Amino acid sequence: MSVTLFYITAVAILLFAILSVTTRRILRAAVYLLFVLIGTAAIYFLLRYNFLAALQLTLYAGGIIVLIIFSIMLTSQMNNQLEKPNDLQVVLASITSVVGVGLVLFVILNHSTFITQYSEKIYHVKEVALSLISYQKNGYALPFEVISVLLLAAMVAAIIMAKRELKNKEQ
Amino acid sequence: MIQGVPLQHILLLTTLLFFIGVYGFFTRKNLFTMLMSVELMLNAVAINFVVFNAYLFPENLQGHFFTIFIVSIAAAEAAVAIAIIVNVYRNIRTVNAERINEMKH
Amino acid sequence: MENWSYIIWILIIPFLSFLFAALPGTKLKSSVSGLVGIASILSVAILSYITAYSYFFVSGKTDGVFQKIIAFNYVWVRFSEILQIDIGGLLDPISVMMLVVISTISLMVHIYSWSYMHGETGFARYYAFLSLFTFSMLGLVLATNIFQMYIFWELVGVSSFLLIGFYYEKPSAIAASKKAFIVTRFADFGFLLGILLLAYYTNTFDFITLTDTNGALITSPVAATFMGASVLTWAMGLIFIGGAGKSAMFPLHIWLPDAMEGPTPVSALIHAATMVVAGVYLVARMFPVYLMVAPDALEIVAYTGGFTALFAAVIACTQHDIKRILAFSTMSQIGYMMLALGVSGYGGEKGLGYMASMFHLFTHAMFKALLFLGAGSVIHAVHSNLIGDMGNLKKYMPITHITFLIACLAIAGIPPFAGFFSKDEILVAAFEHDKLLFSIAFFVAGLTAFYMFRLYFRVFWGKKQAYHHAPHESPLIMILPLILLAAASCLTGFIPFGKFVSSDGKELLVHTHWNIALPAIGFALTGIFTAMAFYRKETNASKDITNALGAVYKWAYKKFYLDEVYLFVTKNIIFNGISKSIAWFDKNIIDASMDGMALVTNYFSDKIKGAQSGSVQQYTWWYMVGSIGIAVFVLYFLMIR
Amino acid sequence: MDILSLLVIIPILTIIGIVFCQTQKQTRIIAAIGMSIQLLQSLYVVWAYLKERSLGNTAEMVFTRDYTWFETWNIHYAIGIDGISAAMIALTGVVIFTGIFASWNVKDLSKEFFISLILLSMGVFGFFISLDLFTMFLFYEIAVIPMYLLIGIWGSGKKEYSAMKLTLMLMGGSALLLVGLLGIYFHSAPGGGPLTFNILEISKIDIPVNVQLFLFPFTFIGFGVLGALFPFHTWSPDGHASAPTAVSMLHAGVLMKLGGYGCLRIATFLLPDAATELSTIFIFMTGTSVIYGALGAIMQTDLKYINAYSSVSHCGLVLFAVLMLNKTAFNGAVLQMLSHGLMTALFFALIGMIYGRTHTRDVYKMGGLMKILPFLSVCYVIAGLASLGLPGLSGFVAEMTIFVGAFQNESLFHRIFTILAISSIVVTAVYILRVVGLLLLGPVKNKEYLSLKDAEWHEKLTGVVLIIAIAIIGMAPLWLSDMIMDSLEPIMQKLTSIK
Repeated sequence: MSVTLFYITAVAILLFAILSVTTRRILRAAVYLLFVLIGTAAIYFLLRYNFLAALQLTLYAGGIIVLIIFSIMLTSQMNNQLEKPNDLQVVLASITSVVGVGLVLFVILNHSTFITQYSEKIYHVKEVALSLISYQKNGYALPFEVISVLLLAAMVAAIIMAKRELKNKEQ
Repeated sequence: MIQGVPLQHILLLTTLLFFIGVYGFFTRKNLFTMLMSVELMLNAVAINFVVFNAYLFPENLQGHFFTIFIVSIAAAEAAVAIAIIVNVYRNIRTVNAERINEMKH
Repeated sequence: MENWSYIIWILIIPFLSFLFAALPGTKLKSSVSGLVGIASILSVAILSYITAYSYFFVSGKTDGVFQKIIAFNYVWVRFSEILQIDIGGLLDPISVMMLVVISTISLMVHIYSWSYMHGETGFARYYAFLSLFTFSMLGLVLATNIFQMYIFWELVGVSSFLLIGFYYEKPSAIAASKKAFIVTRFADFGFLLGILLLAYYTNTFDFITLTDTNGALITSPVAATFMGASVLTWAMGLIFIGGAGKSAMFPLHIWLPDAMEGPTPVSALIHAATMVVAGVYLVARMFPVYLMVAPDALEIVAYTGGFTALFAAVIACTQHDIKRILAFSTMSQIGYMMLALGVSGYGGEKGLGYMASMFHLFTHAMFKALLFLGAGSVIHAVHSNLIGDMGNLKKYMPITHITFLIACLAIAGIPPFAGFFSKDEILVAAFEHDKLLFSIAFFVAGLTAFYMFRLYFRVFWGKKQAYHHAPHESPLIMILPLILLAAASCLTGFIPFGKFVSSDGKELLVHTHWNIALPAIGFALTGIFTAMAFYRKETNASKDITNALGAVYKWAYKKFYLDEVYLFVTKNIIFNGISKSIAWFDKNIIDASMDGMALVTNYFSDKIKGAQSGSVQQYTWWYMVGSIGIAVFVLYFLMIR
Repeated sequence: MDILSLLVIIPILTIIGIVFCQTQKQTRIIAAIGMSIQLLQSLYVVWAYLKERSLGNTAEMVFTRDYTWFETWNIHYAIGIDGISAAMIALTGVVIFTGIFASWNVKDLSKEFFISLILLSMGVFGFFISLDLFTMFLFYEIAVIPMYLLIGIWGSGKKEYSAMKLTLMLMGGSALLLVGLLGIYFHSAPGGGPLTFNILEISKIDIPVNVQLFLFPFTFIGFGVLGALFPFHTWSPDGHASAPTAVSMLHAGVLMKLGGYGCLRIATFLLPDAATELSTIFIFMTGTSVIYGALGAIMQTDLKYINAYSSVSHCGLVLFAVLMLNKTAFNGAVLQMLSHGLMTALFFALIGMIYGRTHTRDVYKMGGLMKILPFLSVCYVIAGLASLGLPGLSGFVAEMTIFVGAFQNESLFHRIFTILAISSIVVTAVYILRVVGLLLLGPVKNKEYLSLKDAEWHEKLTGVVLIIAIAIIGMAPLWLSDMIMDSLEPIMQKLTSIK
């Protein structure tokens, strides 16, 4: 069951990813990206990382995509056809990607022995959250704080940029 | 882990996803679509973290948290990036990456 | 032993006079500097006479031999522990004799110039240069070592340059001064090489050490040879090149005729009586070395002298410029002196040539200075140098005429005038040594008489000229030196010169050799009468001869085209050939290759700066390629391991 | 305060003084006062040096001081002088003093001009007193860098090009030099122990011959570029032609001497084996530059180009003499540096003054200046005569000492090049007389020039001071050559010890 589901999800992710980078309508690209993100969430579900999956859905699929779509609208480009990439760019990018893929696959396939372990354990939100704010062993309080500061900084940055814009307008 | 799916297959998926992102980043000219390609790459990496966690060290949560952080950073990054893009657009009325080359030699 | 230290004032006084005239520039009244110049040279002359008297008659001799006395000596610069240049004063018969000659002629010229140069704008400058010249020339003859001689050698060169170019607004004067300086400079290059070579093998510059007949150089000369000749022959030959340049020997004579662009008194002083004989003096100074160590070089001296004497005499017959005729005559006479030195031996009767050369130098200085000053007087009167513009001047300028005639007789070698005695000794010396040189000398004696009297008759007799304003006799202050020098030309021949100057310092008894003198006088008279026949009255005879000689005459008139050859070599080969091509090479090859380096750098930087395209995608692409490359690289090494 | 450091401090104080000036007049007065003190100070240094020697101090260097300023690499501010440096200091003092007066009328940015000029001189003074290779190099760079600004801002003609060319080539030279100096540094303690930059200490040890052979070309060419070594001389004509008067004076008069001094004091002194072995190659180069520069000068038409090529020839003679590796030639090299420094400074000063009046440097456009500008013309003639080696002026003593020294080498190769070098005296006479003839003598070509005024007081001062210095060296060279000769003893010992 989950095997089939996984492969379907995987194919869907790849398909939408390809569509997302090749479509020439920007809004569609955003929507395809949304599907990719949802697919990713699905994989997290399959792995039974429910909290993560939820996070992925709300923050990523819900937050970021909406932000992107809004700003696309803000720059009023919705109906514009995107420019075609020039051939040289396509060729170079494809070669790079193919070589990269080949390289990584080469490494993965040569690395024959992954010692996989099986665990039935399901991490609940509470566990995850406790671990996140714990400063014991396996606690992530410090990175958590750092990330919070980062987010704060990002927020401040975004506000300042917007504000400077206002100032410019006033002038 | 997902019973019956070998780790390699998931890695194959993420690899492909990553390089699709790379391809997109190189071929797109619109800053938004470039940003989306970056999101694709970020996702590929995030999946990798989770998968390694789930397959190799299920008792620990490192990969899990890494992904959480990646998601939050991605959010912050997207917010700042979009603020920049919008600003750029307001200043020079374009979001085409090729025309934004003020920093040229 | 007398105290000779006052000799230094002979050098200091003219130098101070030079500074006095030169430093204030135009601020000082020019007559003041002129008077100071004359006064200083007068005191130098008196000092010289005192020196000569006390050297020759009082204390110069020890055991019948004239000693070489170092009057004063200061170290000027040290090259190494062994080699150093001294500035000093060496007294020996020839240097004392030269002191007398220089100060006398210089005094005459100073006095003469007072009137001759009157009213010139550069009057003070003129006297300054004259003082500088006198100083340098006196320093040259007093030199205790060959390097000091070189120093003053250069200084006389430069004063000659300055005086030739005195009329600095006249292009021909500038060209002449440049030519004189550069040609002699070229000769000095040889001189310097010779000095260096000599000093390298002997470790001394000192004349006394070098010419000591019992000294190391002469008793055991260096055996080293170069290209078949001993190095000392080379050295002495090179030194002679210096002398030849200063003394206008063939083929370095080309500057002397042009040097006549200078004021006439200057020609009398520098280019007739004193500076041009410096080469003779140099050879005489080094004579024992030439004779005993480098006889080959001495042979060259003799033949160069002989050839120049003939060569210049032939040219002199064809010239039309009074000063140039005299210049060529000077060359010819100096050739005589060189010849005499070249045929001389050392000691006693064998040293006759040496004595004769010095004697001729002495008498020649007197009558040649007289000739030039006389010519100056004539030029002053008719305002032209060309003998075609003159004629019948005996009517207008009686004193100049008489003195000029005396000088002509003296140079032609007619007894009892001075030239006869010295020339006779030269002929005798040549006769004993080398018949070829003797016949040249003999022939030149006749030729000299011819061209001098050609000049004389054309100027003072000849056709009646229509002058713009009648020429008049020069003022007394110009006449006075003429009379004095004429007296000297008459009387100096009777000086028993051998008593004072001889190759080894011992007394040499001189007597006239009538068996050689009589034919010589006869030949000279022939020359005179030929000239008289041609030029006393205006006739066509001279023109007929000229036409008959045709090309030969033209050759001689054009000075055998040597000037043109030199001009070709300097202008076409050195200037336009070498120098221009070096300038081109420097600009287009060397500089261009330096610029080329810069251009190549620029080119690449221009290419590389394309990488800074401002395109994010390009940067990322390179980043990606780079990381893939690094990954491949690392993997490759991991695999190998 | 020791008297040597004062040589560096006075320029700094002068610069500080200039910073507070308001007008051009104040600026130049402060500069003139500062540099007058500097001149007196540098003459005092020579006097004090001679006195110290006469008191029996036989140390290799006198007035030495030593402060560490960068301990990690053992870099010291080590100073001291011997006869050679004392002579060079006096030269620099005279040239910078006259340089100030030659640029008396600089109007634009005069403050910055004088600051750069004095900074340059400060570098030169520092260079000559340093005993530490690194400090020396530091001062060297201080001297070179302001040159760029001075030419680029206050120059004339294609000044940007020239400034760039000059600076780049000199920088290229100093890059080579740095390799050489660091190479010496890293071999300065063969038996272990701390490495040192101190010249005196390095001179006591023997650097391995193969290392020397590697380092010598770097050091020699590095300094040689500054000394206009063929074929690295091409910055000189362009640079001099574009530079303002005082800069040409300082550059040709003093800065080019840094090259000769370095070749003698560092390349030859510290790397004697290599100097002996490689001398033939470099004799070829320097001998070429002597005759090449002289011949190149003949057909030039720009006064400054003529002089620049003549500098190539004369400075080539300095390096040529250094390579002859004997005491007389070394002595001649130092004398030639002094002599050329003074007379070329005089030349450039006069050219600047003439240019300032006629606004052209083309010899064919001028003529007959002797009549209009007698003072300048007479000075020019004197400079010319000094340049062509007239006895009684400095050039003669220097050249003769070099020639006598060079003649001590007996091999045919040395002889040929010595004779070539000597033949330059003829060529020099040719081009000097050509210029004098075209420029000063003859009829006045351009009637406009008839209204020109002769030298002003500050120009006269410049000319007179330099001529007096030239005449002193030319007429009484004994004290100077003895002073230099004494100081050459260590170099000679080092050289003879390896033979």
